[in-house]
Amino acid sequence: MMGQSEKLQKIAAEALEQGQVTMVLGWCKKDFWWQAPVAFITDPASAARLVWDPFTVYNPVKYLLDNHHCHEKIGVFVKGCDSRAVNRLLQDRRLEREKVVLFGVPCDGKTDAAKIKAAFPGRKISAVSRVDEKLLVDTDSGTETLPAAGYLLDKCQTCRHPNPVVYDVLAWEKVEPRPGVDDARFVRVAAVEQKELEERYAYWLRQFDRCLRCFACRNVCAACNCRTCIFDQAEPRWIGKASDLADTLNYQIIRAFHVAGRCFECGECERVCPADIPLQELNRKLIKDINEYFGEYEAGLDPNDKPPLGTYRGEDPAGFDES
Amino acid sequence: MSVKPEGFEPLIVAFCCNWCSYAGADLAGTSRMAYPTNVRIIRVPCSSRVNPSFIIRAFQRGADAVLVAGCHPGDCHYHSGNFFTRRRFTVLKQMLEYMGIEPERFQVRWISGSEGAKFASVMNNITAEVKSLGPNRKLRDAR
Amino acid sequence: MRYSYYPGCTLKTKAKVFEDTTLQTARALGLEFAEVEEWQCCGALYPLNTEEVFPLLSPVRSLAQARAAGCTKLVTLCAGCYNVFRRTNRTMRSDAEVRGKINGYLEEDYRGQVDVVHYLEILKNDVGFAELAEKVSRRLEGRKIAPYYGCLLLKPRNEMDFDDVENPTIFEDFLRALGANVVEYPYRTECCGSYLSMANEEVAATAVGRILTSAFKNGAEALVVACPLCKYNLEEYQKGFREAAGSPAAGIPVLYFTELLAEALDVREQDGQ
Amino acid sequence: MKRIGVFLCWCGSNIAATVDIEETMAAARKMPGVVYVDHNKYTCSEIGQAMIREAIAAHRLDRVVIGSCSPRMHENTFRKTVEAAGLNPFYLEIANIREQCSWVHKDKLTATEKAISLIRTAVAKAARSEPLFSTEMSIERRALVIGGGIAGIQAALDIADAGFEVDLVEKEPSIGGRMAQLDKTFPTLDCSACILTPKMVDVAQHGNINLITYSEVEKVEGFVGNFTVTIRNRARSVDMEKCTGCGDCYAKCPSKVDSEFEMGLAKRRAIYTPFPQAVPNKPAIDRANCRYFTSGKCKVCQKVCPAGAIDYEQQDQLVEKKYGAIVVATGFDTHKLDNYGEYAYGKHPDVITSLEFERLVNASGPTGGKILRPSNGQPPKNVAFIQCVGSRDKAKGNPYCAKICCMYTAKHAILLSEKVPGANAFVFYIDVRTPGKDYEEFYNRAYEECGATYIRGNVSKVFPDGDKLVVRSVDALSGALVELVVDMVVLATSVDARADARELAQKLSITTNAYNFFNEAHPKLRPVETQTAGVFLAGACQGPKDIPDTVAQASAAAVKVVSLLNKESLLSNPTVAEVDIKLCSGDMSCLAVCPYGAIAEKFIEERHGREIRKRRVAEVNTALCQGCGACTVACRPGAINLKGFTNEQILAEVDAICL
Amino acid sequence: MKVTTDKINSNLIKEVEEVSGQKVSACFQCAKCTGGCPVVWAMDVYPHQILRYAQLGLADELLNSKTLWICASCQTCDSRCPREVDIPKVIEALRLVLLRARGGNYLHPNNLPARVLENAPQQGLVSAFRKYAR
Repeated sequence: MMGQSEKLQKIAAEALEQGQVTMVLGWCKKDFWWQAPVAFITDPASAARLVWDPFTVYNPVKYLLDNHHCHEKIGVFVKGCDSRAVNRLLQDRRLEREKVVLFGVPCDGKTDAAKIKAAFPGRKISAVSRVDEKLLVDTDSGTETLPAAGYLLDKCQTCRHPNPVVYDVLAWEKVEPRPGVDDARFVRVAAVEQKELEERYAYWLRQFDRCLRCFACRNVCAACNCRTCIFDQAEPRWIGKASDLADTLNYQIIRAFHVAGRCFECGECERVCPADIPLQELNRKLIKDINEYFGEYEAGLDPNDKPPLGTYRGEDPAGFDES
Repeated sequence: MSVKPEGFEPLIVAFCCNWCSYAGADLAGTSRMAYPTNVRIIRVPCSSRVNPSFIIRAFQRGADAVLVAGCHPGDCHYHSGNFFTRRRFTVLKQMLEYMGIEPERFQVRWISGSEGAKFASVMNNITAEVKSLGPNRKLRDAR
Repeated sequence: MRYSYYPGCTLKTKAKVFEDTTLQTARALGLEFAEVEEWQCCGALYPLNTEEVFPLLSPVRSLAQARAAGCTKLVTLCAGCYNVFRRTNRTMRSDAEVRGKINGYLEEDYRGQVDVVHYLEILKNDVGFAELAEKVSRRLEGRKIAPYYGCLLLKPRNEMDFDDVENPTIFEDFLRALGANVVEYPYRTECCGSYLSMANEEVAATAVGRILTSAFKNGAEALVVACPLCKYNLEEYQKGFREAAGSPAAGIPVLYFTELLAEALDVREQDGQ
Repeated sequence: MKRIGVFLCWCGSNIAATVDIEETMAAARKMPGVVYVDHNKYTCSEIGQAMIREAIAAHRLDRVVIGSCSPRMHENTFRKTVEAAGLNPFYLEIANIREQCSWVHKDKLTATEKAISLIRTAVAKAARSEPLFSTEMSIERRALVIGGGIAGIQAALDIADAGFEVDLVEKEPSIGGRMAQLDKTFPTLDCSACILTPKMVDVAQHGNINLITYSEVEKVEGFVGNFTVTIRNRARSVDMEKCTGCGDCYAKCPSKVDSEFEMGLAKRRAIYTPFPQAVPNKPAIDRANCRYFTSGKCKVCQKVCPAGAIDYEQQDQLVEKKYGAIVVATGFDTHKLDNYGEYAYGKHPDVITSLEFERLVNASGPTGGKILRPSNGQPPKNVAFIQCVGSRDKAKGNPYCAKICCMYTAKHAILLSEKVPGANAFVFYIDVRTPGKDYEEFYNRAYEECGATYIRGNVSKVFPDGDKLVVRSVDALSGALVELVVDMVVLATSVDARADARELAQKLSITTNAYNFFNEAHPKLRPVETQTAGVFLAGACQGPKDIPDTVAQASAAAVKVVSLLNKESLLSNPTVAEVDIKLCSGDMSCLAVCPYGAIAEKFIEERHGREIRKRRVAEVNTALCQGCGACTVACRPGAINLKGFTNEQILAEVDAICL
Repeated sequence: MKVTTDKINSNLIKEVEEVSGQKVSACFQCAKCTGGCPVVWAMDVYPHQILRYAQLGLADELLNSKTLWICASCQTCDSRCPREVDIPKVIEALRLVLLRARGGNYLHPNNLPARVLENAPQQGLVSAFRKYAR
């Protein structure tokens, strides 16, 4: 039986050979066992570099913004979350569907390297592979087995769409969402909501005080796809340049507002944050409120629908005193 | 809790749409309906012109409260502007509360051109509410 | 095709003939009806208030069993069971709160994955009335039969989605497939009095009288039903009705649709065989 | 650095009594960019305005701030003042220190403090103001009227009488619309045809009206004063030039189909005019039902036509025309009764709709004006009229009131008593609504003089019983159950928007309400305008209404059109949105929130090394933009800005207030 | 029968709306429910009157009404109601309020005729006891 990596390699090689695409974006292995960076494959022979392993978490879709001009057609491997990024870009008219061939990869959740490392303190790990619901960890003192479910990235534990929502080819059979993901979706938001007002402000101050304004959250986000971000402009200057906490709050509030109704919950912002700021708690709060006030809406499922802040109903309720 | 200095006079920034709420403010004037001096109005064509960034900026620069006022839903001079206002600021308001900003600090109200009395009473209320909260330190520049 | 089959209490007792003819005809049509293993009474009525949730436990248990057995459809015969199951299933699909409560109690994860269908719907959609007509060996030629729908198959309008509430046609189409002459009469969807026959017999008797008179005036020689309670009422008060009015409308036989089907397919086994 | 002049108005004592002018002036002098400060008792007076003009010249001022009454009062006055001094009128900012300061505050100290703040804010905004210009646009002095019912006919006649050319587009072979189907009209009972057909003839004969029947609007481009409309002239298969309207063709045509005009109560031929008084009185071939077009054989009409006017080869033609204004008058559809099985419509021939009844009463209708039961051709003795069928029903029909049914049902009851002596009318109603001149009296007449029995109860079910109909209801007033045996049931069917209304709205960039009726620009103050300038509404396409209201609205729309076409040229609003294409990502979020269809996408070409790339950006049509600014907030990168209320200006105002 | 401010302002509507999940105040008294009710002739308070009484807070009249025990929940009325009020649910709510407040059951097995007990289908017996007893 063909391994999962081999399946991806075959799909990519065939698409390149047949001239269906001139480049394929997928994942490859480089220096570290815990990383599977995005690979740009342009000839069938290099397709063998492609892998599917516990760490193929990166979203290759945003790279299309830089590359779609140079190629007739690009093939992209997309997990559930990545496919919703495609819909995000399609809805934002930053991508044309005809210019991409989507190789859907049903995903059973990616592994959190930090959790693995923590499980083997002091031991050197050389490789981690996944067999069904088991992780095989090669360490300097032998191979260990871990249950995959216990070592998932946080973001994958609440993933409602592990299967690509849009694709041309499917690499293998679809998987079932993890049980309980629906209930888990807003648990953290509810926990913050439970706090007292002052406690909440203190909480967020604590979080954002760590913010370096490195903009990694923005740069990784497929919903943040403006050609020039409003925060990078000199005139008018929307936020101050110095690292004032008030400017940081301004940035974070407006960032969250700009993805309101558009965030498709991939959780990349939170994952890449070097300061571990729980940005999903903010993004999902907005999703929760939009659902409650304006009706259930899930971004990134249909590029032809209207984002909730770009439409209205006359009978909408208001979150303020309308008397 | 912030410390309330003696005789604290809050600064309130109000964004009023030209056709309804600004006209309502003018009517309060022509009807000589007194209200406190704490409010400063910025005239915008429509409440849908108000960018959340303006609101955060006002807090950053030292506003103790921000009000956005527009036509009642269905009466927008531009037909649908305030429907977008309603959605945008429903989201923003919940988010600010979630981040620990007192709900009184950011308010959205519908005030028509004929509601001079309502304009005055909204001003009275918001001033009183913010006075009792004390000066705003949240979201504010360190300088 | 394989269906989960929920018989319900009445089909196992007073309406044995309903079950017998159902299973006989299903077999003849190549339909596999696998009885839900540990079914309980469906409760007979769907709760009509916001406070009662636990009456749904029993139907959900059966539905979850059907799903576990790998069936995508659960078939019921009795209109009462059908009504309860259909509405329960709809609630389990659309109401997250109730779903959470029920699943929590049952330790299940049922979300309405199984479709609840009535045998008539299987005949219409899965077998096909045109195909059914071809399989009929003893056409009911010349038999003047009036379909009686009652309420539970059709209503509430937006929950049952069985047929047009005011002008349903599935029974008529079914009878035509069997070769019968369909009697049209306006009272075919008027209530027979339902459970009032337990406590307010005169009310039920009057309701029944109207239905029978209307059917008789339009030439009915028999009534066909899908509900044991309708059948009971229509038969029980026919007698009193006859005494009271001396109407010739009395003496109209009331049959389950499966009895006619068994006859037309010529698979009716006699009792004890 | 800008050279800003600040002028404070006393407004007599209105301002000066509460605001310390001296102190305010002193503060203003210290504001950044302010080079000159002055004051005046009444700035709006000629003396006051002259002072400003002189100061601009003397001190080379390039921005002006006036602290005075509300800009809603004198902004235009002072703009002209500034313009007269050679500055762009939008270099003016007004600080509202009267309505929003001196008149609402009593304490001089704090009021002065606030006035200073308001001046500072206005100075900050003025310092960032840019010159703005209106553009002048020519006007195409022709109007398009869509729909040839009474609304379209009235609008076309009024516009044409004012001296402008009008194209009247009607999708049927004849104009006339719904009103042509009616018999009498309430509350006067004058004959519908008698008052309508002369107007139809006027339309045909009017030198300024160009009648385009059997045609539909395909595409609308452009903006107020300059619309380009593509009209599809459907192939009529009859040469309009040659046809004399003799009628030989439809007398001989062998294929009969249900007549739409007669609501299916009579037949028409495949080649037909909808009704005898049709305008133009020239037939069209309904190709779907024509024997020649369906089977390739027949050609009877061609053989009998003495004028040689039959042309089977005709094709649909697309014609592009230019207009300055458009009136939409597309009327209504009657509600489909699929959800009302309880009334046995379609199950029993004697259950009919109100419009069918209208044809039965009509002297030119299928029964020659005799009210006869469709089942047996006998006059009915007892007739039940059921109101609100499909109206006021949020479960199965329209939640709104169709407005006309109460009155036409009263009319039907009266007509029944006149045409069938001794017949009884039973009207089942929920509420009887008769606001309108002489309407209540008309309704009174139905039950007082004409014997109609009004029963307050919605009919729940109609049971066919032999050749009779049993109507079951309750009289809610007495609490008595009602079971009537009648000969005929007339359903007061609700009024729906046209099935294709949404499609037409999209073409015109106008909006509809939840039930697809076109939206007026303001529910009270702009009832015939739409939010797209130059597009006006008349009649039931805007909402259910009766003939008097329809005609009033049509004339109102015509006045709006005429006053528009009378203008020399149009000046565009200068405070419009503007796209910075450097920043624009082309995601068109702005377009989604624009109520005027003023934003379109366009592709620009950019050089990247050797390669030329196309890029999508938004573009504002300044003729359509009304300057609300909703787009500026929808635009995340801030690429779309609103002139006169720019991001820079508003942020500066915020900063100045919070100083 | 008399309407008073106290009655109109009583908690009855609220309680009925809560238990039934139906908006009693949505009813505009078209009476289509009553017109089509197959057992209306046996009722003392008609379906549209049930809603009106509830709107006006006429608790005694409602709770003493025979109608509560006559309604067969056939749902003909709500399938035609233009205001989307599920009237059987309102009646059911009243029945529950009554059974709860006053205790006692409307129907007891001992009161059923032997003929009925013997012949009636289980479906009928179960339904009746679900409706008429706690």
